[in-house]
Amino acid sequence: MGGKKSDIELLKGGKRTDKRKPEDLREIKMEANVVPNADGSARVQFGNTIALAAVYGPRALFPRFMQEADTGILRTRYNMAPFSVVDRKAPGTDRRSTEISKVTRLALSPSVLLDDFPKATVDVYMEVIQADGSTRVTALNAASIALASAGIPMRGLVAACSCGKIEDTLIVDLNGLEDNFGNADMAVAMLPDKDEISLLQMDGLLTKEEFFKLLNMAKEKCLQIVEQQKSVLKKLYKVDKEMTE
Amino acid sequence: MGGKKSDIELLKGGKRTDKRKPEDLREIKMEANVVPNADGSARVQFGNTIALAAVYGPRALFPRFMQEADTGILRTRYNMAPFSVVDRKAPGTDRRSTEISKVTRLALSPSVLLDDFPKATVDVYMEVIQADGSTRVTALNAASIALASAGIPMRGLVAACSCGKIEDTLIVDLNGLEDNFGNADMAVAMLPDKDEISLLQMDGLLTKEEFFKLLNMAKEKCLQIVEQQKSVLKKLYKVDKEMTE
Amino acid sequence: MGGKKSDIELLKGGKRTDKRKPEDLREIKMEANVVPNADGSARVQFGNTIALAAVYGPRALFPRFMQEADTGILRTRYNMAPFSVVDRKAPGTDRRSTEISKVTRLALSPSVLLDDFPKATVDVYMEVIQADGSTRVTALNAASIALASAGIPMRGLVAACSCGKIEDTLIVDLNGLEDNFGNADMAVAMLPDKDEISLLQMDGLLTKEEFFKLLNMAKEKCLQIVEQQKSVLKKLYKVDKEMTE
Amino acid sequence: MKETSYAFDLLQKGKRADDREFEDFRKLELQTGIINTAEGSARVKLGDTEIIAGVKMNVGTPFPDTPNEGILIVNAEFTPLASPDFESGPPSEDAVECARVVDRGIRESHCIEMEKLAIDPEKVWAVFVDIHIINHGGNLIDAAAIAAVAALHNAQIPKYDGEKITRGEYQAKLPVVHKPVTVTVCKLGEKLFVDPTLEEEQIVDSKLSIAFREDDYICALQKQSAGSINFEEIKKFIEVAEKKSKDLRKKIWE
Amino acid sequence: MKETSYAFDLLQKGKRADDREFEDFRKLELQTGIINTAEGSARVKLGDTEIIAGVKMNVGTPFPDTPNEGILIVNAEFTPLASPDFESGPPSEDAVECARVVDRGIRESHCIEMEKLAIDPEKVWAVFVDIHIINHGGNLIDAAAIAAVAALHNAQIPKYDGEKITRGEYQAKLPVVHKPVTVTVCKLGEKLFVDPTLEEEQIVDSKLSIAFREDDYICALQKQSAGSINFEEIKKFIEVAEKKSKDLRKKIWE
Amino acid sequence: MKETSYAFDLLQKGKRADDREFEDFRKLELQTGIINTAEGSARVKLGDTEIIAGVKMNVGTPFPDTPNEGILIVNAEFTPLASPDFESGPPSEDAVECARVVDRGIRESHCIEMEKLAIDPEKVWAVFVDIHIINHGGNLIDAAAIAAVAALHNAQIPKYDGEKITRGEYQAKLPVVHKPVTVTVCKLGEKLFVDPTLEEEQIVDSKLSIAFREDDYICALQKQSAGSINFEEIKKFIEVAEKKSKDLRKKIWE
Repeated sequence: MGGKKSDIELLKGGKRTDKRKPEDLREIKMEANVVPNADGSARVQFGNTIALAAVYGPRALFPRFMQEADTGILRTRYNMAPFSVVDRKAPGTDRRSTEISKVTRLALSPSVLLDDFPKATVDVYMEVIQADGSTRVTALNAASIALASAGIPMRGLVAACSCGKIEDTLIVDLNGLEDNFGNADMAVAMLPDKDEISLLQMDGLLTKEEFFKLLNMAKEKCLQIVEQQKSVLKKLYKVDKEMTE
Repeated sequence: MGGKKSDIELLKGGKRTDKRKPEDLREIKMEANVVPNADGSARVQFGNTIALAAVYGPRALFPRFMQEADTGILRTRYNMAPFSVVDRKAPGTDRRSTEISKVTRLALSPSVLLDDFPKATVDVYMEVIQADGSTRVTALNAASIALASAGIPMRGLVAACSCGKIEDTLIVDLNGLEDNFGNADMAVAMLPDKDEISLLQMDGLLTKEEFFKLLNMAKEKCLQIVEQQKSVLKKLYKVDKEMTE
Repeated sequence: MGGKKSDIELLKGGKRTDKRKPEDLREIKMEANVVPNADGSARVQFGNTIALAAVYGPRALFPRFMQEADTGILRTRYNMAPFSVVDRKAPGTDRRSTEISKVTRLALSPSVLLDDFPKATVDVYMEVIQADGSTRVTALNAASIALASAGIPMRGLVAACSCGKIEDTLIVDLNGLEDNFGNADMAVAMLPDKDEISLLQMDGLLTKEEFFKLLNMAKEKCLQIVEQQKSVLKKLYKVDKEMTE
Repeated sequence: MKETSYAFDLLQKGKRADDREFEDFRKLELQTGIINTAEGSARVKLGDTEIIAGVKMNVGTPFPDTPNEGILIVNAEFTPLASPDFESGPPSEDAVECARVVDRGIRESHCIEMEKLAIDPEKVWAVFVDIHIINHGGNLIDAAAIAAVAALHNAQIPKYDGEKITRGEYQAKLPVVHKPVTVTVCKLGEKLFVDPTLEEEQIVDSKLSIAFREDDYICALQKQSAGSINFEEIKKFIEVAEKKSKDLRKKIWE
Repeated sequence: MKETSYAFDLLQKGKRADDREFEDFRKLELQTGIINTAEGSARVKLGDTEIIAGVKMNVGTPFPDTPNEGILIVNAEFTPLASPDFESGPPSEDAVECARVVDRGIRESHCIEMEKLAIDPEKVWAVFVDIHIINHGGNLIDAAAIAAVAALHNAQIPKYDGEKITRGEYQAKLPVVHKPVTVTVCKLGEKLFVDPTLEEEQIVDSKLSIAFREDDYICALQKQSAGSINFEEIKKFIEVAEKKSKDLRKKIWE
Repeated sequence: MKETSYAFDLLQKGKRADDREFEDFRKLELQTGIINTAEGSARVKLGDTEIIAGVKMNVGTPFPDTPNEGILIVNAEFTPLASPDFESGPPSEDAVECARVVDRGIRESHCIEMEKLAIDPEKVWAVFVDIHIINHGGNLIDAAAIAAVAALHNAQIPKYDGEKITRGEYQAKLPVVHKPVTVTVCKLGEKLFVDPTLEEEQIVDSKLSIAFREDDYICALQKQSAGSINFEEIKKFIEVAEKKSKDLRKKIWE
């Protein structure tokens, strides 16, 4: 996240650096079952940001002292490939990925129903392989499809979107430049079917009015994104059905 | 510990850098029950050196293979806050703190009676939050009060004091300058009630005569320090009694 | 391993930097039972390269989840002393030692019979204390003697030898200069009694013909080396016998 | 477990174990300048929670993407002294999150004038804020944020002659110009409340930390805890946080 | 366990679960230039195995023993996403071995003209090759080597003015002049076969990875797996590997 | 366990399992110059205990608080080869203590003339002493201290032309001027004894390591083991240690 000063003009004649209007999402591509080994998986692309997610589980959790007697637990890992960023990232966990692993776990938690899996774990692994802003929300969108495609019982899908402010203009789906040099950026995840917010992070400077406007913009986009997630899952279901028939 | 050369005059007209005479302790403050979460705790200040200690236990020890079948064990951790020293200390364990964690454990071991707590651990955590020499002995004095206030059965309190040599003068209770630029420094811990030494470390150059003189000076001060520890504990006991009455 | 360019003349009048002919081994010294604490141990020296190996086990393996129910397992650790190389090596595991620990384990595996030791481990520790090329094969030769002297059931001894190419000449038993500045180096381990290859690593550039020639040269030397290993073990057996008589 | 908790039952009935109102903070004690080895420091006691923050300054190299600005590094140590649930070892997920949320409140509010910390094209001041938990009695993030910002306001820049720092002597106040305050609002059932105790914290449905600047700008937000927040409820969270941040700011700086 | 495996029974009968011939590779898909944040990249799919390799370049200091050459660093991440057997944390023994075997194939074949990567006496280009496993379907080393070499062939040197790199702009192709290909040959009983699936890999007696250059030089060898290889059999391993490396090279570069 | 030990029973009766007197060291063998890759080295065998110490030298930057002095770094590796109780991984508490006690004996005795290791205002020699345990047969600290000091006395400064070190060629002896010797005195019941075997070490009540310089100065002290020492007994510990340090010094250097 950002807020650095720069000579970069983020808005030119009402258009963003990638020619979008403020309220436009980038092109979104979604695909399920991209990691054959996993119980469920997905690949989601927002413009030039690409994230993969794979779900393993429910499976027995070791060592035993980490098990919960009356429910399964959810674990998440968010990671960026060294080549996914312009300045190579050293492999391994850093403070940013530690925090994102936590907040994405909390963002997915309200959606999964793990009471039927005592002592088990459901593991969600997210890998960003190309980053151009909005990586955590892209990863979350992939994770949610992966969980559903793994057949994990869910209260609803999680859809996520970033939003923010550049030169006093409110925008959605920040690209890398906007993330680095904008005045505020915010990550929102929802269970659109329940009207619940499960992730909310912001940094930058926003008035309350701007904040609520942004939140509404993000909500609108999440409603759009969840439809695309559902259509991917429906197609998958159809394929499965065809294969079993 | 020290022995570096310097232009600093450690003694001027028989007075030390902080105006003390060679045989003077700095002002000592002691307070018990400063960490509400702990089973026992204390804060001890020797001049500008401040250490906290907290005791948790006896409590079950995991993983199991670390348990002793016929006795409880004592564990200690000595740590310095990053801001406790003039040049910021990187967080985390270093070789010095590893060694001090060990010698302070050995210094407290003769005082605690853990036979009645098989498979359990008593954990002593020491944090130096402001350092001006003599940090390990200050931490030990706090740890001993913390153990007693936690109700751990003890053969006696442990009192500790540093001593050393500056420009051929023998002194007690070294401050940071004396620690860094003196000719010898020594850390002594005792069970004054038993006339037993439980910690003894020295580095620098001392004749045997100087060593024995210093040891006697340290003993005398430990006898003084233990009285102050006891009075803190007595007050505590009185407070407890009043509260239950 | 190497292949760096240099002004160093590795061959002068058909003689190598240490006056050997291409097909000559350096002086080899072998000694068993050099680490009294171990169940078996050995010290092997090829010229200026010195390696120690110690075997502990079969012994119970913890934590339990690492145990194999129907067989014992073999573990290996290859390490270099900080002072064993001309430019001090920082203590601790690096990528090179991680890889060599693995390939030496695979090299010894075909020789040991651990089916009679379910849930147990046999641990082989190799320490290079002076390095002048060919350290992994020297360590392997020591490890094999150590395993035999520990009484571990074996299908045969493992003998190992390096070979390579300098200025188009094929050589055996590379020293440090040849390792660093030669055109190819190869490590070979065999069970000479079974005509089996258990370690084979090469880097550099070799034609197929050169490769097979080198492999034959290495084999011939391994047959020689294994005799020396056997004679060390025989002596040991004799000593043991004498001691019990 | 949640259902049988005393705190849970009370909160459901509209009460708190310590008789506070839902929008009351516990007693706040703040002392600054308490660590003489630090360039700035503060101790915060908030009920049973006690935190010390220390500021240290070194001369360092600027980051390539901010060549004319100082460097801010916020670190939190959840020492095992402070709670039976804290462990020795590398910073836990919670400690990392705490440090990063406090960091963002400071950074995004432009609390420190970072450009004034440039020394020459190759050197800038690096400001280390170390948060040391002494006792964990709940609501660590709010207390840590107060301690950190107060320590910064207390901090001075050491004397530096272009070659070396003279510790213990100072050349100027650290240029700190804003007063961000973070308030974490908790929800249990229909109830919103602030400044949770350790026991309350374990039973909340959801938590949202919001940092406000003195000019009413929101400068950081972080949802914590596993529960979700209904879309419509957010407004109430923000309102409560804004009001309480003003109260706290008054207490701290007036 | 081995004895009851389906793949084992089949291989003993001279068949493979996916009906391939013993010397057939699975379907190979190769795409290059797929990561726009990297200076070079490639994705390899080999049956169910999927690997992405990315090349990044930085300016660094030469190693003292090679003052006039660039630096090559090969790293492999066996991310837990790719297999239930991979774990988070520092690189496993297998990941380290994979990276080092791929490294040697590149380095020893003189694939990159390292002398051309010297900038001035104190600066050289450092070439990072990062291998990221997406799905582990067996035969990682062969697939990783293809991905790494293809990514290098795809790579460009960023624009550099002696002081800073302009990312996204390039001054030249990375000087890559050779085409090493690694083939891992497996043995089970008397049978030799290539490109093992995950299931086959778990039952092989022995494995030998051999890297060939386009001029038939062997540039790296690595025996893997715990079983030994009879002295006389090596010849067959080499022949199969050489033949298959030529086939693969054709597929990749023609 | 202690009460049923054979060594315990013997010591109580005034005997030792290997028939030594209480103030006898086991057979000491010392060889120097045994590692040709090191600038100095020594092997010590003390009964079953075997230790190798190696000295390596590099050019480094002086510490800010000692700008005109070389740097001394002492490190000990308790390799798992040497004992079934040693484990792989980062240095254990005991290894750290051993290194630090040996370090203090060398540093505080002013054994090395550190000022002579300054090269120019920005460069000094860094002296690395690495202690490698080959077999742990008890009394590691005394044996390690002998090995370390002997390796230093054996060490030479490599040739250095202001830019690079020529390994294998030397410009001078390392300036080592003192001969500190460390003796660890053990107590069991009323008995004091020295040079404990591994078995004896496990049953002692207390241990005190004392380093003496050849001019009878005490230069380091370290109480080890969990038991305490009666105030009045210290005198005896010191006397025994002084006497034995003289004996050892004679054996080593005469």
